[in-house]
Amino acid sequence: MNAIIDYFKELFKGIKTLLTGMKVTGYYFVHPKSIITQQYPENRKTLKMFDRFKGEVTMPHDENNQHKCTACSICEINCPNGSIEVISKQVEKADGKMKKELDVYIYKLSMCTFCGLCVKVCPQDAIIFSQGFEHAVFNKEKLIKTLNKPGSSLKEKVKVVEVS
Amino acid sequence: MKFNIYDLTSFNQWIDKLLYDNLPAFWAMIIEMTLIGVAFLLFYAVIGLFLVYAERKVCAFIQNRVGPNRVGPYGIFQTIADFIKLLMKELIPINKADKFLFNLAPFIVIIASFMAIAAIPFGLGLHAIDFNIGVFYVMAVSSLGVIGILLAGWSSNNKYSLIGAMRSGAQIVSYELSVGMSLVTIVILAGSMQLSTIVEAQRNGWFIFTGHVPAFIAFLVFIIAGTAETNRGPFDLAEAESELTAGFHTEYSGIKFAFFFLAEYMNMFIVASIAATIFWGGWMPFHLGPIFGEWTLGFNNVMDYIPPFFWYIGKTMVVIFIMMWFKWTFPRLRIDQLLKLEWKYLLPINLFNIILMALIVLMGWHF
Amino acid sequence: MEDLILDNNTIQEEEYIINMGPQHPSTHGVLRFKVSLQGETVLNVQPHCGYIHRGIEKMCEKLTYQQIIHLTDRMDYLSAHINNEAVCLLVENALQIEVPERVKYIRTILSELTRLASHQLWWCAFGMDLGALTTYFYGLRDREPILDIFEETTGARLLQSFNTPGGLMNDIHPNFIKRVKDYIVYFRKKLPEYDELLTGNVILQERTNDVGFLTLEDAISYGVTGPSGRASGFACDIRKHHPYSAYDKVDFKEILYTKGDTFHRYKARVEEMWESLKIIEQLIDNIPDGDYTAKMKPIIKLPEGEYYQRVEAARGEFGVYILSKGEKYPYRAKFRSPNFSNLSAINKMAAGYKIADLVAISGSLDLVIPDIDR
Amino acid sequence: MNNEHLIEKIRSFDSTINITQGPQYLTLDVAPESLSKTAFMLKNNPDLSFDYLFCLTGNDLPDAYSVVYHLESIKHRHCIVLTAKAASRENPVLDTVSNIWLTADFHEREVYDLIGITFANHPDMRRIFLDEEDWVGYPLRKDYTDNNIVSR
Repeated sequence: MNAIIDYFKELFKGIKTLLTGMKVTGYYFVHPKSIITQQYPENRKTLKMFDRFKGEVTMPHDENNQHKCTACSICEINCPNGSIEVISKQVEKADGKMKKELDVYIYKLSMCTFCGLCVKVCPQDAIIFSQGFEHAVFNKEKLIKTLNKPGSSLKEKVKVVEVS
Repeated sequence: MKFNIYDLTSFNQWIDKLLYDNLPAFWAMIIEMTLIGVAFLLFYAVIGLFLVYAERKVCAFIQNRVGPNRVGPYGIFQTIADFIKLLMKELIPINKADKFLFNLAPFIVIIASFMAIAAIPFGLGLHAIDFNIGVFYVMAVSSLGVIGILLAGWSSNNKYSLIGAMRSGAQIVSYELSVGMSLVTIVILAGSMQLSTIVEAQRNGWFIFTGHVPAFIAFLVFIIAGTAETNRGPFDLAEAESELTAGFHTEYSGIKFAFFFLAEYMNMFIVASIAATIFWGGWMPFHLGPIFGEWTLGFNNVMDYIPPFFWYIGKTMVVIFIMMWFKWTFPRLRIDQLLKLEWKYLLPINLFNIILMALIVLMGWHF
Repeated sequence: MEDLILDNNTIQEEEYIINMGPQHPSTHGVLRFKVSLQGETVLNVQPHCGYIHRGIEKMCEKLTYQQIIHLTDRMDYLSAHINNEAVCLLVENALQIEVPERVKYIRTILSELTRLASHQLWWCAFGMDLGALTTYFYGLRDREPILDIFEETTGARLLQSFNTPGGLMNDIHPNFIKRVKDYIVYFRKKLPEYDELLTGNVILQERTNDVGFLTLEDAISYGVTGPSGRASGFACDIRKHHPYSAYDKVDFKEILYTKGDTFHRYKARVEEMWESLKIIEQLIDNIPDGDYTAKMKPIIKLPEGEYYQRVEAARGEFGVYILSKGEKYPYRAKFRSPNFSNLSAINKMAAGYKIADLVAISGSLDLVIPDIDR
Repeated sequence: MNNEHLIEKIRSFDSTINITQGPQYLTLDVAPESLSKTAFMLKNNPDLSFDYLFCLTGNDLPDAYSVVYHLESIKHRHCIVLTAKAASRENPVLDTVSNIWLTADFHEREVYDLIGITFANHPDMRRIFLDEEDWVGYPLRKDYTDNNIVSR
């Protein structure tokens, strides 16, 4: 007799656990407000990334098309993947002195692992992370970016750090 | 018989008479068959597309998602887009497969479901074949699909497919018993195997109410066994994507895969239709029996204004929703547990239930 | 790939060999199991790994200690923060730098959030392995706020690289404490739902109970650590037995079971989520003021010698071994990844059970393939 | 058990063993021929019972290939490091400990794969990560070269 009671006990216990599970899914079925999907391309205007989000490395330029990079290439040394390449040039200044200046700042987004070391070590805060995250392009070459804008120059009154 | 505004019988008879009067009997028959065939094909396609869409939406809402919402308003054309995609996809030939059986398998699966749908009464006068062994026929035909699944698994020459097919075979052979037994319970109550008679017998209350306890048990067993027979979750061992990648249809692509896919949904529809017809009165509107008193007459008349076809579809959709709800809630069973559920629980309960029902019918304890 | 060609002499007549993976839904990545079957019963499982071997240990020999950290993210990507911490702790211990208390607290909170997120993802994936597809979305839904917390403070959702030797990259975001507190309240409400939906479910009970036993002796001998080991009674919680960061200041229970079957590995993880919540609750209100990093030289050179640091990652014990010759690059870096050892026990657990159980067992081990291959 | 007791205990079994105190753990230098014996003793002695091998590392040291075993006792909660240097540089061979600690099975295969130390009596001495047939050389050796290696 006990076996029969156990049989039914097991059966009803099983059914009860199944119904408990169905209660949870049923609850969400009738509560469409709990949907958390973000309608991505539509919400582009309102979608705001967090300030610290590491989207890609950029070099901010001010209104005079001037940046802060002194071409010290500390970022290049610190990058674990070799995704930064700083090419400098010697420019003759008005007072006749030769001075190192940034020629091209190449940033290979395709190789970047967003570890943040370059931004952290930059003594001039010349590079920052921007919040853009839509990196998809049709051509791999487009992921190799030049960060300094054409014709840009070094911002004055920035102490130049020489690295041997 | 009472006049019913939605009765299509006279319309059908008019077409029949028109054809036979104007054409030789042979051609009239051919045209009639073609007409019915085309109607079923259209119905089949529409229901298939709708069910895929419904499943995606239901599972999306259960899972806190929106579901398809890009193609058309609320994504209603999503399944059509999917279907076009499947049509255009390459049919990948399998080198070491048994070509003939490999190509035959999807057709067997889809024809089996096609044959079953023919015997289902959709409404008053919307009934293609009204066998006197309707229940028996539907059961027999709907279980033919397993042959297709076995063939698909075997002929693919893929180890996953073979395991999936074997599982499916074991599963359908066992659960066929429960499906049959639970229907037999109601056949005892109805006293007929003819689907039209069964529906008519529920004019004064659906069997699930008039047959009370045993009918309810039979309904539960039928839903569980029916879900198992359609290879749907939690009984989707034949596909079991986390174990067997895609089971028996691993090697199928394009439209052949679509056939399996469509057949699965149609089988679900058929099982739901049978459940609705046998237990919930099919197209029969919700009627209260005379035991509730005189006022029920008015209530019944109001109910009669809803066309029978909508009653039928509504009931079927409710059953389908329950089956979807199962699938999106439960984990999958293991093969031995699947068989244990059948042989240890469903079958003994079912046998006991038949005796109970026989007793109730004998003593007249039903409503 | 000689083993793809089956040698008829070595195979028993009744054996049926199938390859699970490298592309298979239940291996959670590119791992291959060579499974010998008899009917549906598993006779033998042979894991084949290395499909995404990237040579991280070799790469480390050419990178400075700061740069190594971002590679440890890419091993067990689900416990990225904890892996970072291991390298940082090793460097700090080797140089005998005392990091500020604030850093220790923040590291511990972030570690526990990482563990929580990892166990949530495991819960989703385990449900998927067993065929309960809805769990996946509920787990991910609850994991999302944690990733948002990470993103706000560390700037990345998954591979944070937030630790540096001596401290952190940045101070915590002003919203951090409030968000974490809100999240604890939220998740305490959602976690019972996990039990209702899956834990109590009779099908899950049947699928996982008495399946895939691992005895205590085997667990220790195979080095199966983390929740998987603790389900067998192996007291291997590094947080408890070799405390680091702020773990000596918090009160939590080491979840130990003795049965060692799949269900108890499941249960251990679910219970660990509660413990993680408890740890975070104890710390979040008491973060001391102070600096977010200790003073470090820009170029770190470890004194000559061998160093080892153990931490408790989400899947078990994560260890870093560094052999330094006094240069700024390590001479040899070795990572003891928990999954590699856990994987080695799979044959012991799965042999004799059904193929569906193999999926459940490998799911209950919570394998992360990049961590195995490194 | 503190370190002095450990040293005493180990010395009582093998007085020739070279024990040094590292920055973290006691380090035992074992001759390759007595590795298997020592390991067995460390595992099975009830006072030591080093039953948990938590890390096994192969090193390419300038003078020899060596293997480092990190051991812990779950019962006593003490740790120890065992190192063994393979005798020959051309054909480095060490005894397996996979019969003592089962986890060594995979870890030794990894060492064989990446450093190239062969473990005698290992049940399944195959490469674990790299391709058995067409991978030439052992990547973690210092003299390993490959066309695919790029330097920054």
